[in-house]
Order: sequence, then structure tokens, then C-alpha cells
Amino acid sequence: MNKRVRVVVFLKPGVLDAQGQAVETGLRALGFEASEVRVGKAFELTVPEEGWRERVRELCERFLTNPLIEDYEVFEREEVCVP
Amino acid sequence: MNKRVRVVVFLKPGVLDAQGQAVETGLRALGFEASEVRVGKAFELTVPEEGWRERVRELCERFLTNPLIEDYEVFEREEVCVP
Amino acid sequence: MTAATRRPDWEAVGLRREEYERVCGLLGREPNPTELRMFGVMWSEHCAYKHSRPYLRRLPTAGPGVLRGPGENAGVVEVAPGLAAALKVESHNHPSAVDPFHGAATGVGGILRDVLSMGARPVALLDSLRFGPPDDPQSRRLRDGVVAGISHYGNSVGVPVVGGEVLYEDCYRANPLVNVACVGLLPSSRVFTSAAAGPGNPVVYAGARTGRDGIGGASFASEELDEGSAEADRGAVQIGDPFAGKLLIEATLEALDTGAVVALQDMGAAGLTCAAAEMSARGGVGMVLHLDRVPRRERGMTPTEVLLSESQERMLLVVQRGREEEVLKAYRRWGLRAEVVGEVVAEPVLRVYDAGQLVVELPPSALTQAPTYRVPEQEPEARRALRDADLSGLPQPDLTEALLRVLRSPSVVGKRPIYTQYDHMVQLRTVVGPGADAAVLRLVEAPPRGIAVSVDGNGRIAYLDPWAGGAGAVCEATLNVACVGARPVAVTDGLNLGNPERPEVAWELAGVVDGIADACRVLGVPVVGGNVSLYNESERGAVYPTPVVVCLGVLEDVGCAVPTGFQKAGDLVVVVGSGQVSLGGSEYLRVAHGRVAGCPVRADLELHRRLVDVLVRAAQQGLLRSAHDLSEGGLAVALAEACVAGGVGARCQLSPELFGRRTDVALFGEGPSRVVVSVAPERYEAFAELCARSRVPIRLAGRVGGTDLRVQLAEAEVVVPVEDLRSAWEAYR
Amino acid sequence: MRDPRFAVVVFPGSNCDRDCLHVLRDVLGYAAQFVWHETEDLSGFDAVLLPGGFSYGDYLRPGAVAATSPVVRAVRRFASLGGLVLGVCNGFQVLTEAGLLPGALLRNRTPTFRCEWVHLRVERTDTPFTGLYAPGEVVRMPIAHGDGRYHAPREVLEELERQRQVVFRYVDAQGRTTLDANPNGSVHHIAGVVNAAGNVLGLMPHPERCSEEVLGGQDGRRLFESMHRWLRERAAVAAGRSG
Ligand SMILES: Nc1ncnc2c1ncn2[C@@H]1O[C@H](COP(=O)(O)OP(=O)(O)O)[C@@H](O)[C@H]1O
Ligand SMILES: [Mg+2]
Repeated sequence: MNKRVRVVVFLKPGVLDAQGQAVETGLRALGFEASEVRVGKAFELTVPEEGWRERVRELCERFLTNPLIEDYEVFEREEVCVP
Repeated sequence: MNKRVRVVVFLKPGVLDAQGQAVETGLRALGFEASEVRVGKAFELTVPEEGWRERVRELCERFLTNPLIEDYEVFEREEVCVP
Repeated sequence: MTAATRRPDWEAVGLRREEYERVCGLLGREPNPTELRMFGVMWSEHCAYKHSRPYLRRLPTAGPGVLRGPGENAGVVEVAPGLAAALKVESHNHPSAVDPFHGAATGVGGILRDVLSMGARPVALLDSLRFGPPDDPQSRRLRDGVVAGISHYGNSVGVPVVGGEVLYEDCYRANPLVNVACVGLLPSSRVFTSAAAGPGNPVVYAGARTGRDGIGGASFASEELDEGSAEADRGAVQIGDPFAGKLLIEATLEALDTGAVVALQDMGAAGLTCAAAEMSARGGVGMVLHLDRVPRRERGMTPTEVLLSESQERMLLVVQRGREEEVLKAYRRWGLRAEVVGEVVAEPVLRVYDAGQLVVELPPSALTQAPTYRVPEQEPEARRALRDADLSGLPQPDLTEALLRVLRSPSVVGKRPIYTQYDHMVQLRTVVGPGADAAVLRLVEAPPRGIAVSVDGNGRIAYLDPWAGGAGAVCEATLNVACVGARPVAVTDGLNLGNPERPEVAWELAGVVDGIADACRVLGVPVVGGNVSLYNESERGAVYPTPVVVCLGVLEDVGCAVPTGFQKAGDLVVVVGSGQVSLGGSEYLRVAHGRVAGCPVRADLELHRRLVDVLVRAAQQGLLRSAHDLSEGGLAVALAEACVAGGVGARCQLSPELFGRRTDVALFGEGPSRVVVSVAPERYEAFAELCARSRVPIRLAGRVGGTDLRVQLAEAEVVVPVEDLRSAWEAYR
Repeated sequence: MRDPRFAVVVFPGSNCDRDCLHVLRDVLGYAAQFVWHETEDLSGFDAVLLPGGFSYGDYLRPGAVAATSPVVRAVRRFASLGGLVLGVCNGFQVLTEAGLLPGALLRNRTPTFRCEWVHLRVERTDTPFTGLYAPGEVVRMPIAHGDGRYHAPREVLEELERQRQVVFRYVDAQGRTTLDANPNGSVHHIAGVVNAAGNVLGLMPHPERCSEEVLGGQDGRRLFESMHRWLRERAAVAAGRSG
């Protein structure tokens, strides 16, 4: 059986998020009130169900994120078939 | 009062996701079993609480995403202070 | 929807009733639904040039160095013994309006593959852009998205963006224009063609896999934009993958090196359909294709979808029978897909199978033989009135203030914040990068020779007088190239206009093409290719007719490239060329008086030819310390830019006998064929003599030096510190 | 004595590979050749260059996919045996992702790509890469990157400074580390760092783009010449020992 997971990655607090700042400036220029904007990445992937938590953690630390600068969260998704 | 929200954006199914392909290849090269990898964007931002749902929807459609090719989901977050 | 109200099938694919009947006539039967879709796309304005082809025949296309003229994916012209340059421009206007980032990015990808299709390695890109005024956040967003898209694709593939232009007008608010040009280099002896040949030769599909993206994109490009179109044309947004684009360049060049490739073409607009039909028709042969062998990204695609998909980064090749493995290997080594999907047949028929089932059977020439239309041309009354407007009674504003305002105008202001986003140095050829009149690239294959390129066009002038706009674009592009010291050898043109079914647009198209044709004929510079983008209209109206011309020049010695800015105090400032100027359509008139009106100067083409020649020879003889052409903003802006670029001031005197009575006309009037140069005093005599011999007028205007630009006029003096000029000119928004 | 041999790595998506080879082979006349990203064999080479570009599209993070490639495994071994490794731009990003150099390269402070000339101060001349520069010399080199903001946690930075591993810093023409002279917001104005052993250098600016006067300057050329000289001297010492 397979598992669909989502990983959301943001720069660690304290690391300047240049894109977040740019988006914030852009939003303000268009008249939207928004602050403390952060821009990150999201991944969705299908992995074998067995031991998926450890696997996904390993894969995040070894590849999907750079632990020096990024934090991540893992979410379970309903099994969906991405066409 | 303010509200902290997270927006997760992925390309619509069927739209070329070059990043997803690259990440999948990279994962496989490292020996991870993973398939149907999609790469998207994530945003976190603080907006005024009043009418936040409509606001965030508008901001997503007009600025954060291109509704022609991207789908998005909005999540509420605990109010956190991003330093 | 009831059967009675349903749109007829031909209308749904964008054909007219007569066109549908013509299709039936050509086939001797009704097309099946897949075939009908293929005709819909191939007979769209974008692919078929239905309204522009009759005009384009007027362009001079032959010349001594021309190895391939229009009709191929790019023009090819010799630039050194044994070395040729491929040159092409293409628009991506509609896609960029819908998604500026991806629209512009895929525009870059497409033009790279056109040049690659000739067998050339792409070595330079240029971008010519038009947007609504940048004080409108939406226009700014469009512009920033387009620039980011070009930067994303160009930087990743490692082809430097060495030049371009950005102009702003209200008419481009809803219809931005994004034209991208590419130059490639190849051995003269190895120019490839797209003409399929050799019955029995395999047809190879190479590159990225096919998905559902961009289906019907070509017909989309041939429609006006309206509110609903965004939703309806979702399929028309294509996403480029510059990484795959880079691999495709390397793998294709490697495949061509095997010597086993007979013909090739990229799959651009109308995808596999267009590539197969054009390659067959050009070669006078046929092709059998098996769609089930086409690598796909998605399950469940129909034959129509596979045939019409505009997925990016794909090529179609005809390969010598028995040598297909060599070609497949090159692509696979670079991690790309490559499959034999069919073969060339002698009979001129395009026969397409899907899982053994015959789905299409057509003569390829039927797809490439759309009808052409002539719409009666009619100049609108209002336009004539605008042109005849009397500008002699305009009040004169404070001239110093006017100069700073014109310098700060978004169209004039320095574009450094844009071009620093482009890698303009990769490939180690860029001797003069963006920011100068023309970019200069060295030819490591033929030192010390180099090439120069520039792209130019002014829609406001063309709006008031299409001929003046067409000829003016050629004049400006050739003059820019000549200013750095290069001899113009070829141009490629991009025509961007509104709906050609309207007599007014037909009139604009005719005038613009005539202007380009006349200029190129007199200058002896052939048009080796181009692009036409029509239907650039929204409910707010059409764009100004906007011709953009890319000129390629050859420089005998890149070491002699002439800079734009003043270099040395004491040098003489000389205004060279035509003395004819007008406020008609000028930047000053719009900025200082809020008007687009008046009669622009029509180029004196014979004088222009002599001027170009004088500049090239003066550069070769080392007579010029700097040279800068006069365009938007006229003499005042050219002087200011030469000061800013050189970091030094100048003191000039514009005597009324030489420069006219009205001081704002003398300072800001615009007209083609004018250059401001600086010359070392000891070289002045030689330079003056050269000009006199060629009957090119010169006017001594002053001297380089100091920290101010001082211009003395009959009754006034303009004095501005160079630092103030610089900060005005750097006020990019 | 054998002439030092240079390898220029070609990843899919590298785009300064040909430029580097041109400078090493055609301008400087060194023995240099391409090596393919799938090779694990770097035997016979004395120096390896990881060129600029967008390896594997740079789609995850710049350099992240390349860091997992066979050739980078080989580079790791090569470096541990004392071979010279130079990463330029994307090559620098690969080296940090691979853990061969400390820190990370983040999106520029103004999050757009920037291509322009900058000034650098040479902080160390006792490395194999900088022997021909003068201490504290200010040089001009082009940059061309979107992700060049050097970042490292405070402890790492302190260690870097203590060990004098910062080899190039962004400065103004007078050699001062001003805010304006820092094109990407790099911490401590860092443009290039070397590993503790001193044989692996990464830098964001492109020395190969300023190795010929016709392209606007030649300050980058001495970096390659320094490597060449250092390798020849090492070979001479080795030959002396064995002979
Ligand atoms: N404005 C023009 N001037 C001269 N030639 C043109 C012009 N527009 C198109 N052409 C020529 O017509 C041919 C078809 O152009 P186009 O459809 O843009 O090529 P592609 O198939 O690559 O999209 C090309 O050879 C092109 O050079
Ligand atoms: Mg084409």
C-alpha cells in the first residue's frame, strides 16, 4: 500500500526571507493589507506505506530540505491519484 | 485582530511540473522510493481577521496564484509571531 | 444546447464557411474531426499569415551573404568566411498577457529552437517589450513578470540576453507586446533545413514528453483578448522547462554532429501537426506517423490532443535510414526522450496512425496552403487629423525641467534594473553588453571579427504614419549597429498590429511593410525572416501598429567598437546626419504636452545609407571617440545620455541657423538618421572630410568637458549637472 | 615534470562549462578536459572545476540534485586526497549542498537575478587559488546569480573567520565592505570561502568571465594561474622527494 504525503518547507525563523519580503511589498502595492509574509515550498509525493514516517523524515533531511536553513512539516493526504 | 494563514499552491493536474520531475529523479537516484512527486509553493501571511476568508481568496486569485494553471488551498494557522 | 443553435464544427475550430468548403475541395471529402482541428490550427492567422502574406512579398530578401531567407525557421547570413549567423524574431504577446512569466519564458524557448533548427548554436537573445505605463501596478506586474520569465529561461539555458528595448504606452495596457529575437552561429557549409527527404528515412521525435498543454495555442494567438478568454483558453497556457530546453540544444547539436540528420524542425505552434506538415510540404514528400510511439506525459490523450499539443522543448527530425541509433543515443545521453515515430514516404501524404488505426490522411500541402485575404485599406479620418495637427503654437515649458522630465520618462529612463536580471555575459562573447547602442559579440571562430545586434521600433511614429514607422525602425536598428562601428548585413522584423480584418489595420500593415521594404531596399540590407502577430486588441482598442526590427551587423575588429558615452574632455561634439526634425510623435510632445500627434519625419533613405557607411568607415579609421544615435527625446536626450554614459559633461551651442528657431524643437525634435559623435580635435578634419565626400551633413555643436551639460540656445541656456542627469536617468520605476 | 591536468565537470544544465574549458585550454594553454556527471573516475586529474549554470535545472535548491551525482561522490574522494577543487557560482552551490564547504547560498536579498561587475577584496593569498594576488588587493569580477546570498549559522561563521576561510569579500572600489557593495546580502560580505584544509574553494563571482582583456578585465585569470603554479610546485617537490 502507498501513502500520499505533503511536505511544507519554510526558511527557519531568523533567516531573511527575501521572496517573502518581495511578495509583501507587491501585495501592499496592490492595496492588500498583509504582513509577516513568508514564502516556502510544498511537495506532494507517494511513498510506500510501511514505515512511511521515518522514510519521509529521512528523505526530507537528506534531500528535500537543507536543515541548515529550512524547517519542514509533514502532513498525511488522502490517497489521490495524480493523473 | 489579525489572522495567520497558510496558502499552499500546486500546478493543476496535467500542467507540466518540471520541478516535480526533477525532484522525483533526484529522490530515485538517492534510492528513495517515491512517485507522483509534485512541487508547489507555500505562503504564510498575517491579514486582518475581519472578512479574512474573502480577502485571502481575492489575494490568491489576483496575486499569489495564476488560477489558469494553479490550484490553491487556504489553512488557518495559530497566530504566531514570525520574528 | 440544441442542435439548431450549436456552432458549426468549422466555426468551433476557427474556420470560416468558405475556408471549410475549400478544405473539402482540397480533400475531395469532408475532413474527420481530428483533421478539422488540424486545419483549424494550421489555417489560423498565427500559422498561416492569411492577412499578411501578400504584403510580406514586398520585402527584399536576397543579398550577397544570404544563405537562407524567409521560409525557413530562421534566416541565415554569412558573417565571416565559413561562418554564418542564424537570425529570427518571434512574438509571444497573447500568452504573456495571460501569464507574463510563463508566456515570456516559453517565447524565449521557442525562438531558441527556431535558430537551433537551422543547425546553429544560439549565442544571443534580445527582447523588445511594450507595456502600459508603469505607474499602474498591473502594468508593472506584467512587466516584472515578463522580465522574470525571460530571465528565468535565458539564464538557465545559458544564452546571454545582450540587448532589447522597453517602451510604455497606454495602448499596451491590456495587450503587452513581447518580442524575442535570437542569433545563432553555425558553419556556412552546414546549414540545416526543415525539408524532409528520402523515402524510407525514419522520423524521430526528440525532447520532452507530450502533454495536454497549449492545445489550440496558435488559434488562441489569432483571437482578440476579451474578459472571458482567460478562462476559456486555459489550455493555451504553456509552461516551459528551460532545463529541458538546455538539454535539447546540447543534444540536438550533438545529434547534428553525427552527420546522420537529414532535416529538422522544432515543434512550436500547432506542435506535431505543424512540424510534420511543413517538413513534408517543404520537401515535397509525405510522412507516416504512429502516435502511439510518441512519448507522453499523461494517460488517455486522444490522437487530436497528441497531434495539436504545444508542449515545449520538442523537435522532429528526419534521419538517414540505418543511422537512427546514433541520433537517439545523443538525445538519451542528455536524458531526453527520443523515439522513431514514423518514416518519410514518397507519396505526398500525411498518414497518421494511432494503435494501428488510421486517424488522419491528408496531403501535407493542404495544411500549409491556407487562403490569403486582402482587406481594403483605409486610413481613418481621425488619424489624418492627428497627423495634420498644428503644433506651432505650443507653449514652451522650462527647458531644463522638460529635459529632466523626458529623461525620467519610463521609455527613456535607463533600463539597467531590467538587464542586470539577464545573464548577458555567459558564453564569453559579449564585448559590449546591454546599455550601448548595439551589443557587440566577438567571433572566437574568426578573430578579431565581431557581430553587433540591436532591436528597435517606435509604435507611436507608426501610428501617426505607418510608412515612417516601418522605415524608421529599419533606420534606427541599422544606425544603432553602425554607431558601434558594424556594417549592417541583415534584418529580421516583427510586426505587431490589431485585427487585420479592419480596413484601418490593413492600412497600417501595408504602410509599415512598405516602409520596411523601401528602407531595406535602399540600404541594401535583406530581410531574412520575421514574424507577424495580429489581433493585438482588447475592448480598449488596438495597439499602435508596432514594427520591431532586429539588425545584425559585422564588425571587422571588435577592438574598434565605438562606445556610446563621451570619453575625453576637449573632444569635439558633432551632430551628424539629417537636419530634419519634428515634434510629431515625439517623446517630448507626449511627456511635456500630453499629446500624441503631428507629422513624424519620413526618412531620407539615400542619406541614411550614406550616414551608415560614413559611421562604419570612421570607426574603422579610428576617427570616433564615441557615437550615439538620436531617438526618443532627440538631441537633448542623446547629449544627456552621452554625458551620463561617459561620466563627463559637455558644452554645446545650438545656433538657430543650424538647429532651427524653436528651441524645444531643436532640443527635443525627433527624426531618423541623426547621430551625436565625439571626435578628438586632431581627427576632426579627417572626419569632416570623410563626411563631406559622402555628402553627409555635420554640425559642430561643442566640446566635451566639465561636470555639467550646458546647451546654449538662441534665447536660453540649459545647464544641468551630469549628476542630476544621472539621477533622472536612473529613476527607473 | 607532468603538466597539471584540469577537469571541468559537465552536469546536465551546466552552462559555464565551455567557458571554463576555453579559458583553461585556449587562453592559458593548460591540459584541460570535460568530465561527465556520471563518471566516478577522476584519476589522472590534479584539479577539478565545478562550473556555473543550473545543474539539473536547479529545481529543488541550487546544487541540491547535483550534490547527489556520481561525479560529486568522486569529487569528495578527490578532495579528501588533497586534489584542488574549485566551484564557481553553481559549482559553489553544489559544494555547499554536498557538505564540502560550510554554509548555504540563499536567494539574493533583492530576490532577482543579478548580472554585473563587482569588486572583491582578496583576503588570503596563502591558498592554492590566490597565490598570485596581493594581500588585500581589490579586484573586479562579474557575478551572475539569483541565489548567491551566503548564509551560515553564527558558530559556523565565527569558526570561518577564526580559521581565515573567507577568501573573497564584496567591497567597493576602495576596498570597503559597504552595504551597497554587497550585491546579494551575503553575511559578512562573503563572496568565496575555502575549506579548512585549504584545497576546496567556492566563489559566486566568475573568474572565467574576466580572464581576457577584450571582455572587460583579466582579474580572474590569476586565480587559474595560481592553481597551475601551486600544482607545479607541489609536483616539483614530490619529484624532488622521490628523485
Ligand atoms: N514580417 C516578416 N517578414 C519576413 N518574413 C516573415 C515575416 N513574418 C514571417 N516571415 C517568415 O515566414 C515564415 C514563417 O514564420 P513563422 O510562422 O513565424 O515561423 P515559425 O513556423 O517558426 O513560427 C518564416 O520563415 C518567417 O521568417
Ligand atoms: Mg518556429
